[in-house]
Amino acid sequence: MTVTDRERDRDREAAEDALVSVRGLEKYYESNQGLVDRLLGNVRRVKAVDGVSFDIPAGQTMGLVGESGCGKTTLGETLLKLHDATAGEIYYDGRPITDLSDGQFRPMREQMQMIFQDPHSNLDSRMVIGDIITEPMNVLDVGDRADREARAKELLDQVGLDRSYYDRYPHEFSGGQRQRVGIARALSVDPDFVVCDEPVSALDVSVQAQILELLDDLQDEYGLTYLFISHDLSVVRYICDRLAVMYLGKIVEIGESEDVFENPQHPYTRALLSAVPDPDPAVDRDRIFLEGAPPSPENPPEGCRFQTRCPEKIGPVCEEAPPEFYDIEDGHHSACYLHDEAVDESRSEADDE
Amino acid sequence: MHEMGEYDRRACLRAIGAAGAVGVTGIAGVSGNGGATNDAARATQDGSQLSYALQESIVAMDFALAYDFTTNKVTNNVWDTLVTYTYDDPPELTNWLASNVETEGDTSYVYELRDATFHNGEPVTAGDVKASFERIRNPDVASPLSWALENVQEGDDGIEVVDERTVRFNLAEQSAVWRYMPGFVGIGPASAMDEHGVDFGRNPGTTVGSGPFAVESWSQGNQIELVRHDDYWNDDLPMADGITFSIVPEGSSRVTGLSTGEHDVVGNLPPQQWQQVSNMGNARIDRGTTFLEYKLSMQNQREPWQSDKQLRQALAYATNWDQIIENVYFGTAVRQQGPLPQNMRWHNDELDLYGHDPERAQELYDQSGGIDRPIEFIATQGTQARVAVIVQEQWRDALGVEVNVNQMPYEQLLPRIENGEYDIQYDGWGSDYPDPDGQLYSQYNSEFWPPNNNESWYENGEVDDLLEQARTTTDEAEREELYKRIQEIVHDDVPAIWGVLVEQGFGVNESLSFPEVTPMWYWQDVGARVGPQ
Amino acid sequence: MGLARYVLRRLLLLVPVVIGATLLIFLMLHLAPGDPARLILGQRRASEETIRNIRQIFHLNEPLWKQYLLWLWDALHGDLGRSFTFRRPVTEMIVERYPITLQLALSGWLISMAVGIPAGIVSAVKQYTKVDYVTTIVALSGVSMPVFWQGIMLILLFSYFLGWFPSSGFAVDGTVFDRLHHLTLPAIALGTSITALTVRLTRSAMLDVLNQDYIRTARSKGVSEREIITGHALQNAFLPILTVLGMQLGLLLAGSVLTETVFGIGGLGRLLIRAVHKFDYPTVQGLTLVIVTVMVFMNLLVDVLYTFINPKIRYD
Amino acid sequence: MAQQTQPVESADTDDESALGGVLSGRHRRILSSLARHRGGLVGAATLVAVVFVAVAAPVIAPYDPLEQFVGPALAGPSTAHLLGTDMYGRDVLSRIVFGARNTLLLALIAVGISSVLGTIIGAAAGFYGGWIDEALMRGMDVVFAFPSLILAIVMMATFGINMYNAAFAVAVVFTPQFARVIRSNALSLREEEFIKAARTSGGTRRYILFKHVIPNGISELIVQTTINLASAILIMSGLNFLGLGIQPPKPSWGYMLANGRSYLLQAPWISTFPGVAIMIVVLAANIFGDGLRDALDPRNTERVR
Repeated sequence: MTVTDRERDRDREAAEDALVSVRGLEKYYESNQGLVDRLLGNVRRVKAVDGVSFDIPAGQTMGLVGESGCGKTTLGETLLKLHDATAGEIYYDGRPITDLSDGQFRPMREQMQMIFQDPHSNLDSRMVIGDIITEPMNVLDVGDRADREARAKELLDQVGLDRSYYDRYPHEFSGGQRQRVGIARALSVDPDFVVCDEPVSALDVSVQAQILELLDDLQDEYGLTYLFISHDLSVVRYICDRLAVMYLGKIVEIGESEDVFENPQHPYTRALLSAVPDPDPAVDRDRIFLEGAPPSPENPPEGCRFQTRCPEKIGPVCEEAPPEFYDIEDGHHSACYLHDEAVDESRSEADDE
Repeated sequence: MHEMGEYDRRACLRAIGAAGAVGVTGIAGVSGNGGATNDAARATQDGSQLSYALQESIVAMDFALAYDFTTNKVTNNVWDTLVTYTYDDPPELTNWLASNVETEGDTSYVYELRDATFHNGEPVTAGDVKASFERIRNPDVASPLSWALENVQEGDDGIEVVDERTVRFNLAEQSAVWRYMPGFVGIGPASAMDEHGVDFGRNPGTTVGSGPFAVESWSQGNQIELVRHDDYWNDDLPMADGITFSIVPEGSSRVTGLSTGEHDVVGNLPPQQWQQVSNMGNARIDRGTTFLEYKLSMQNQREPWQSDKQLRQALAYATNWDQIIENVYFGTAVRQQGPLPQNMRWHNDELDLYGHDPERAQELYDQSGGIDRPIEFIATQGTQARVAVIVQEQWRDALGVEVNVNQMPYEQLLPRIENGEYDIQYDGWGSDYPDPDGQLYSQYNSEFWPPNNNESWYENGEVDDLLEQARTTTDEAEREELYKRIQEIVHDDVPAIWGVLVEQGFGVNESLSFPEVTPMWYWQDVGARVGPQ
Repeated sequence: MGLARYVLRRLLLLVPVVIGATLLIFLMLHLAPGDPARLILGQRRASEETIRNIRQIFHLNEPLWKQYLLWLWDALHGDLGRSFTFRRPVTEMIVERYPITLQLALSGWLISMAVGIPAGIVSAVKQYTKVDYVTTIVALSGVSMPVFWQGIMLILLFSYFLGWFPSSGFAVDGTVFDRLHHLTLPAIALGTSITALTVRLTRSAMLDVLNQDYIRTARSKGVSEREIITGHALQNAFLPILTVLGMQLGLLLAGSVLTETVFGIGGLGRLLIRAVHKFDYPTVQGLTLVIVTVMVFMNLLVDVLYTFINPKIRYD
Repeated sequence: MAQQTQPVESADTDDESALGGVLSGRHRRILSSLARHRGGLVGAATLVAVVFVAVAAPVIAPYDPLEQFVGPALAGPSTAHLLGTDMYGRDVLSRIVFGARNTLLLALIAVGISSVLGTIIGAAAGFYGGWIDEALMRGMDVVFAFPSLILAIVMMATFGINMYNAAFAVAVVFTPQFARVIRSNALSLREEEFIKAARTSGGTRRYILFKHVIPNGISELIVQTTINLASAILIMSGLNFLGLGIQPPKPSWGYMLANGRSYLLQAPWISTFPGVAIMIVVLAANIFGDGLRDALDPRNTERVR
């Protein structure tokens, strides 16, 4: 059995276990697709998601962190087929969904929903709360009119809003309240999997905690599986079972949440973690500062994507080819040549000299 | 013409001398000349440059393309014709560039040229005459006047150069009307026509003629400047040193220009403004009745018109032309007496005219099959539409007949007429020569249905035969009888309701003499005969 | 994308627009009822032969697509065909007349700028005062009058009653003074119809600048109001004023058609109207090609100038 | 680095609750600032008055607008005929009053068609993007490349001269303007999260287009409509002037103006008063449009007149 065969078997196994599985997912954008631009060669490719694989077991929460612009929102939206994947495969409950047409995928939307980031744009200001919450049920034709209204009011209760808000307009509510409406909308069709795209990043810290708690409660109650996207590690730690760290369209480190937090392996993860204010001010940690801005995803660096800013860059090896994942411990992987024994040895030899 | 006008470049330059004075002098000139009450005598000062306002730009400075009331105003001054018309009413055919015209047998006409020169100094020869007529026949030129030469034998022998000063036209068949045809064809030099080919007279700078004026400059759409032809054979003409034609589409602007002295002569005045001009004090209207007749043409190949003479007659009696003359023409038209204009020879005075008689109309209408649908009246905006609106009301009042006025531009009216898709329309026709043939042949001959000019789609075999006879015989007495008979039949058939003969009026500065406005005014060199009184 | 590449891209984008526009006009004209050959000859009788010749001369017996391609091919070589009515090359007539329309449009535009920019500045500086209010209303009244009606009223007042200006015409080869004298009324009529736009854009551009922090700082430092307006604000208001030019071009061209008709000026506009009325296809096609090309190129020029002056704008 | 979160948790409910919850916050804001915009109000009031005149024309007009010789022809203003009579002795005032109907109706038809066409084209282009956008907007560019009056002139000559074709020509000419406004609006909406939410809810493109994209472009549409209403009246009067007008005897201001031109020197009232009427309506629509535009501009919410 070759390595690839073994990997493929392992992938399939994992994919069968997991509710959501992603294999080698790529999403490229092309700008300026007009005829003239093609003639002039003005078409630009942005590699927003570039070969990402992971699994989310049912009932768990997978965190996805990274700086803004690293492709995490695109990844989340691609999972829900808001974008067509360029390459790779997405499995839902063992079933490949990448190539499904919009029509074929439509029934699955009852199981896969999304909660959005911006409380000011996530609700159509021209619709009343009730219409907003019942929209997925209306569109997907779930239940009759009375059922939908009853369900929406029940959800209002559950997300901590008054039932009387049903007939009111979004502008009458605060950001936190709107976010609750967004949650109610996502849950209205009783999904199993919800992508939470920075659901609290635009909220006050005090409100953030309430919403996170709500999400947690709802997960318990409905047995939900979350993909929780955030740029804020402190938020993620609270809610996630597993964690993936993303940089410029690629996952650089993935593992159990605790493992990643306690034992970060990738230099980028370490840098991110060092920036999180520690709840215990007595612990003195060395903060790692990253220089410069992330390179443009249009024109990512050769080799390891992080090499241009990496404080622990080894040398030319980092510029040659993108590093593979290296197993750190069970289920904890990091994509960095630091973990390659051969490279590491040659480096220590060099150090010794 | 102006003592010192902003419109006379040379005079202005002469007057101001120094360039630095342009602003001041100019302004002084303006305030001196401007105003509705300025001195009317200004135009006569040195008898030099006439200012003449046209309604629209001319088509070309080419006699072969000159076939409209505007273009001919200009080209008639630039090209002489072999024969022309006297300034009498009725006008008589008279020799012009030709000093003598003889007939040889039934079908040959020989023209002898007088001693005349072109603007470029070359003498006018028989070869030039042949070249000019051949230009009208040239398919590449596609002249709208080509019909005038239809009866000339085809090929090189049709027009023969007999000698330097003599040219012979050989006709295909005997004709009573050929003699008028040379009145439409200007004579230009063969050399210039050879040099410029199709573009002769179409671009500024390609024009050479034999008329009283030569073209000095021509900016299409704006201005045409003509200067006296010093070697002109007729010593009495032209009366002015030059004419500047400007194009002024707005009727009220033309009147304004006349009142301020900007223009000396103004053509195509809307009738409603004639009174205005007469009241201005510094100008007058010189007017005359033309052959230009207007009538309500019914589509006689359509029902119910085709088979219901009483209906057509009823509508004729229901129409009150006096009201139309008063309210549309403001008294600048006269009632036409039957199918032939009464100012043309051999008019039949014995016909019982269809006057305004609502009772008779009702009587006839009751006898007729009537009409159970609205009548479609197609009309262009302006005079036609105004007439249509009045007729609509008259017929509704008199007979309860409904008329739908369908207004459209000329270029959409044209295909409707060609296809006979209308019930009624108001069309005009003016003969190109002072002979009943010019009026009747094209309008009541069934071979001349649209796109030709029988716009009432009239068909009567007897009339067809009589028209042909009258055209091909040269016996005057016989022709008179034939035309009177034709008028009788057509009048009784009433394919159209004959309306008015319009008057042509020119606004003329009080200080100027202006020739008699005759029914042939559009083929005459009106500009050359304008001058100080 | 660099500036050169941006310009190249925009130029290439213009090609389908210009071709589309000519195709649109071509189809519209040729689908209209009526036989062009008859329209050329007018209503008078014409022999069958003459009609055949006319068809031949103007390619009217070719299939429609071939007529279009022939026309397009010739147009690429600068030959816009021959006018039906005037029987002259259309290119020649356009070359002859465009200076007239250009002078009219330019003087109208200058009047609008000369009146509109100061008015806009005053309006902005005196924001929400009576002055601002009255300026806006007056400017809007100008744009609300049909331009031809205004022309008629000007003729009535200044030519007929006062006799200050000629009622119509254009002194084609007159002196500068002659031409100005003839152009004054038409230019006022045309200029008034676009001044409101100038005022509005100048005003809002000035307001944007006047509300910037550095202007407030300058004010608080005691820099005089006059210096603020001339020194800072006006310079920065230049960009929006440039954009007006692009927006006004179409209005100027359309306004010229009406103005030339009222004042009897033989420019391109009146040529177009006459050609439309006489169904002179080659002239209408040629003129629209020229007008559309001028429009798109002027807009491109304005955009390029805009990006050139203001490097903050991205090229896409 | 993780960026600092901006606390934005604050209720943005408006103070003015008088308008109730029927209108969304944005529209309420627009209305209330419009209510404080004096010019906009005057414009709106004038328009309402003109609409009233048009509707109540039979009651207001002293004479039948079509009846000839209710007075002497070409008579100047008098107590019997406040604005004089025309060449057929018809009462000019009555014709102006009835003319409001045709003038407004035609302008509304023109702007109505163009706003519907433009909205659908613009929304589809902006929302679908890709080749649909490319094709639609290049088509709009073609139409937009013509000065509007000039395209309308050629269209009138082609399709025949009657008042409905005039309205249609103007509609076609205006469509690109609407399409552009709506497209840019749709483009920005495409990235709005509530649109994404509708998509994750399984909403088809068409559902989203009609349920979310178009309704959210309504305010921009209204401003554009008001301003184009003014232009439509002007363009149609221009067409009338150029002889590409309306059929008689139905009065419209543009036609009256153009028709009275030949009598300008002896009966200036025939042309002058319809011109004044056009100017008043167009001015009112322009001022109202300006007011709306100001009201829509978020920068102006605090400093309305």
